[in-house]
Amino acid sequence: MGYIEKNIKDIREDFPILSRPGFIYLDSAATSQKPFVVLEKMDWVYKNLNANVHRGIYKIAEDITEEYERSRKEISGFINASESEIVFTRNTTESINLAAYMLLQKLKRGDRIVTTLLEHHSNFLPWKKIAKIAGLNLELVKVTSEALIDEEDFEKKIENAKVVAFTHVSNVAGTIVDVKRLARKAKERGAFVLIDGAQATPHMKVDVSNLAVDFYVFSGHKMLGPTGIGVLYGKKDLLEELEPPFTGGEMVKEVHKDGQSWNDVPWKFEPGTPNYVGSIGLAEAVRYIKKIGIDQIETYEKKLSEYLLENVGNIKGLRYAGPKNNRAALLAFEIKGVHPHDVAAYLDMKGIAVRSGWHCAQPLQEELGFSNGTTRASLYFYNTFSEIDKLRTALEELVNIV
Amino acid sequence: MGYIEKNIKDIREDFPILSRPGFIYLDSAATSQKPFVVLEKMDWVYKNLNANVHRGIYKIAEDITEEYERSRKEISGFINASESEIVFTRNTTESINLAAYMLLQKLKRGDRIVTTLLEHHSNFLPWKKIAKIAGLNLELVKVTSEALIDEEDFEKKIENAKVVAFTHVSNVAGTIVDVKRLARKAKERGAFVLIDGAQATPHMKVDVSNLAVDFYVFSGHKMLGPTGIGVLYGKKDLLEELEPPFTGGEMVKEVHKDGQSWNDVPWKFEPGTPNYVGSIGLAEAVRYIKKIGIDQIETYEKKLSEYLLENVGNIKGLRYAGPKNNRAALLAFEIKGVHPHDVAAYLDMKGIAVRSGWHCAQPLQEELGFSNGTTRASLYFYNTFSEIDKLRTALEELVNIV
Amino acid sequence: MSYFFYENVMDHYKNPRNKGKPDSYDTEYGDSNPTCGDNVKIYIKIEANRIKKIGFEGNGCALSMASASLMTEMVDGESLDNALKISEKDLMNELGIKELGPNRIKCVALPVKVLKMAIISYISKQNS
Amino acid sequence: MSYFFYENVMDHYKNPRNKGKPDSYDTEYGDSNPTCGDNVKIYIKIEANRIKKIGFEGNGCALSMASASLMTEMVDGESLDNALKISEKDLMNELGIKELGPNRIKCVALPVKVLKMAIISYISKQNS
Ligand SMILES: Cc1ncc(COP(=O)(O)O)c(C=O)c1O
Ligand SMILES: Cc1ncc(COP(=O)(O)O)c(C=O)c1O
Repeated sequence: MGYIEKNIKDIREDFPILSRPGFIYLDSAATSQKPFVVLEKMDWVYKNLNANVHRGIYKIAEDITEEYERSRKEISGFINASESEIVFTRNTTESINLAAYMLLQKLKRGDRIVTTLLEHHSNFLPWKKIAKIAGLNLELVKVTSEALIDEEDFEKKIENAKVVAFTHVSNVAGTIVDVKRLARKAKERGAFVLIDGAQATPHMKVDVSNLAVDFYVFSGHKMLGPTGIGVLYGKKDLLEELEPPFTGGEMVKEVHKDGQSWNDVPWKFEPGTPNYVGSIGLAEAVRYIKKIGIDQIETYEKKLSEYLLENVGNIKGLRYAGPKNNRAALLAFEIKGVHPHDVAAYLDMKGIAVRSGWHCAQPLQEELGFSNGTTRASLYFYNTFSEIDKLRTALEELVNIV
Repeated sequence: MGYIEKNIKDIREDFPILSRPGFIYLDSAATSQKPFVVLEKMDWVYKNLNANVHRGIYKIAEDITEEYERSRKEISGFINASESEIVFTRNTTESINLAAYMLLQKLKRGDRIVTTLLEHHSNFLPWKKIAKIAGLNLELVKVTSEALIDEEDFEKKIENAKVVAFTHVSNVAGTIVDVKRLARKAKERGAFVLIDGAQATPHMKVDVSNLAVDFYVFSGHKMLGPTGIGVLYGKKDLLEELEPPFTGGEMVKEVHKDGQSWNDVPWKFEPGTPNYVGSIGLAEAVRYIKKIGIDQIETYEKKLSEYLLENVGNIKGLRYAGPKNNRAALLAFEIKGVHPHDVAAYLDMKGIAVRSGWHCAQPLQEELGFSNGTTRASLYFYNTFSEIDKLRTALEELVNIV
Repeated sequence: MSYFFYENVMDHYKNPRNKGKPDSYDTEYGDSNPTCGDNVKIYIKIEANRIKKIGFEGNGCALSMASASLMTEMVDGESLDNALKISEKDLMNELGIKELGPNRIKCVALPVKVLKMAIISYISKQNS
Repeated sequence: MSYFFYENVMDHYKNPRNKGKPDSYDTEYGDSNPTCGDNVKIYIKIEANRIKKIGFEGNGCALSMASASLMTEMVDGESLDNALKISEKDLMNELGIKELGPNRIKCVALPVKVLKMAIISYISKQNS
């Protein structure tokens, strides 16, 4: 038995909402719950240390600045980047948009951007947007019926591509992409590579120094952190070279009527008062994850994932999206004859919180033949095997009713 | 005696940090302190209602969505807008950048944008940026030696301008601009008008329905709200017409491989998981302000402002920026022979928190002849006359030392 | 109790009335619900400012489909003025649902919205 | 106690050493501190890999100006290798300051950074 299995009761007690009787939260791919330590940290900062960062000379302004930059350090360490490579954003979506606008200066009419059919809307629409702005061509790599990236098609499409963007883990199919290998291929073709890590960083060790990527993006709220904080990791040289699409206070050294000099990276990309309390909260979340151990989380969730597939994946009339193994601990499925929303509504009645619909990945679901979307149960390390049992029981009841 | 004077002791007790012995916070123009109710509300939401908004069918997902949209309603009511006109952003700076990129589709090479020398960098650099992108001409309206907008120059420059952007209240000079009159003039010339309300909404009644503006922007953190939440008010018709610069999940109705339809306003402009807890926190801040009464705040701060000018503005060797009357409750100044940072460092030693430097308005300060920047004391309704006395005493001591 | 078992809902869901596109119609309107992707399209044949025939197409959860089906039944034969007065609340009453969360209420609101848009676009075409 | 009254700081601030641009120099470098707008520019004349003459220009708070002044005194005549070893800590020790917040420490760090960049740019020009 691993660390989490042994301590699951204590771990669950760290999360206020999980103690609610009869409540089973299976929607962590949408957003995670938050441990007390994260909430307490933010509350403490507001009560004791609140001042605007960066420009104050008085005591609490200095302390909050230090705490803010320490949070950047904590988060950079978590993915093995350097502090100057961590740009704070609102969420994954903003990170991708920002990277796309930053890359515009490197792209010219007719250049090719490649993403895949596996993507969340947030890793598709921004590329489409800049393609339209600058007259670029956007192509989508196909996926197999198991929602794996079609590698033959990938090889073909990345040839001469200027930007290649894909997800680390699919939020619908649970596919875990071999980012190390595929990013290397794209990089070898000379493309800028962006990886959407929204569903990866909460669940597995990510080491950007070991990946051939220019950008790696993720959201704080999916990994025990507060809302309103996301990360854009960018390679230092590239960040230094690229122009900031958004400008304003805090990101400049000097401003005159007819000239200015940008601040150093990463601040150059953070105009205006940052969500410093959000960053500090996310750093606390990272510390909590490190205390549990990201390897422990990965191991435990692997078991959860297998158990989920074995016990829910085989319910009569149920069809799920994605591969048969090596998947994230989530299952998006449809049940014959019942609309996905009705499945979710039924489960809600049983106290089980799941999500239903397109999960912001409509093209993928349409491709896989889920024409009404799916219902999705997604787990985190605070979930248990017995919660999966309860999900199964409820679904079987439902199947018997309809 | 007004409501605030009568209840100042109780009011101060609502703010955790203000009870610290010997601590005087005079940096509210940078960021305000937060009352308990705002912190408690956010904590409560995380502990009891945390789920991703908009797409969940289960109970807490519905509740949080309702709470989130109620927060939009609260905030829209505060400035007398309609809910669909309130776009949540990170801060004022992001609001302005977003508006600038949104307006790009309406502008063509050679068009004129007008802003003023009174502006915070955040209402100058984004316009400069889009001017560069699209080959537009950016012009700055002059200011008088008292840091009032030079109306003659204003009239001249807004002629044929396509965009006119200016501040409601200056964060350095304390100038309160007659937005109603000037916006009307710009609007009559057919320009799109944006007002930077970062220093206005915390302190005075703003009624956008009564102003000839297309956009009005402000930050939550300066008005008792949390970090990471800002507002872009935009006229509904215009929001409906303009394209979203940033795209992704949550802001679309349908997405297919080769087409999509945007969501309705305002959601069209809010890609990705929003900072919903931040919005809810800001709504709680607005409720608190309404409880005190924004008119009460305005009246009380007027007295503070006059007292500040009379007691600090006349210290020997001190020169301040801005007008002699009708000013916001802040004072940016230099003291002969002492660098502004050294003034701030000295005051810090005395427990008084003020800011020093450029206050993100370097062109204005250079124009006014403050070649090293200034030290700024800025007040909010939780400050007192006796705190101003202490500031005066400390500054006089300093003047006698050097 | 969830709406899931309301008899009316399941009845209309499993046996929708007025489903399909009529052979001829004077106005049509379709929209979808971003929250869940439910979509509804409505076709109306109008005579003397009365709904002569109404049909719907659509795809969605039991609640939205049942609402659309029930609504077509309720407005069939009505004057346009009366049809414009129908509300989510009326449908919920008829279906026997007391309360719905904000996301679910959109499932009921969608057909109502689509109906109104179809009628309004007809009226404004007449007037111009 | 704030650094404000440290005698050394005020001495160097009021009577800066090596202030001004020398008549001739082999390398120069300037930078500013976005936190406060302090700026420092350093000019160095070099002979046989030793600092023969050093001058600074700048504008800023007492702390940054005193640090720049003191630093030029400390490295004057030193080998480039030795000059590259100077740190914020050394300046703080010499000024008699025990501790500084992160924003204030940048005031001391700025001249150190500028010095190093000036030397490094000289060395890399020599090597190329
Ligand atoms: C007048 C004015 N505009 C804009 C801003 C920028 O606000 P934020 O940093 O919250 O984006 C400020 C805050 O310093 C301000 O005072
Ligand atoms: C794979 C993936 N990418 C991007 C996102 C968008 O994240 P956010 O809404 O935090 O911007 C999500 C979250 O739903 C996701 O699962």
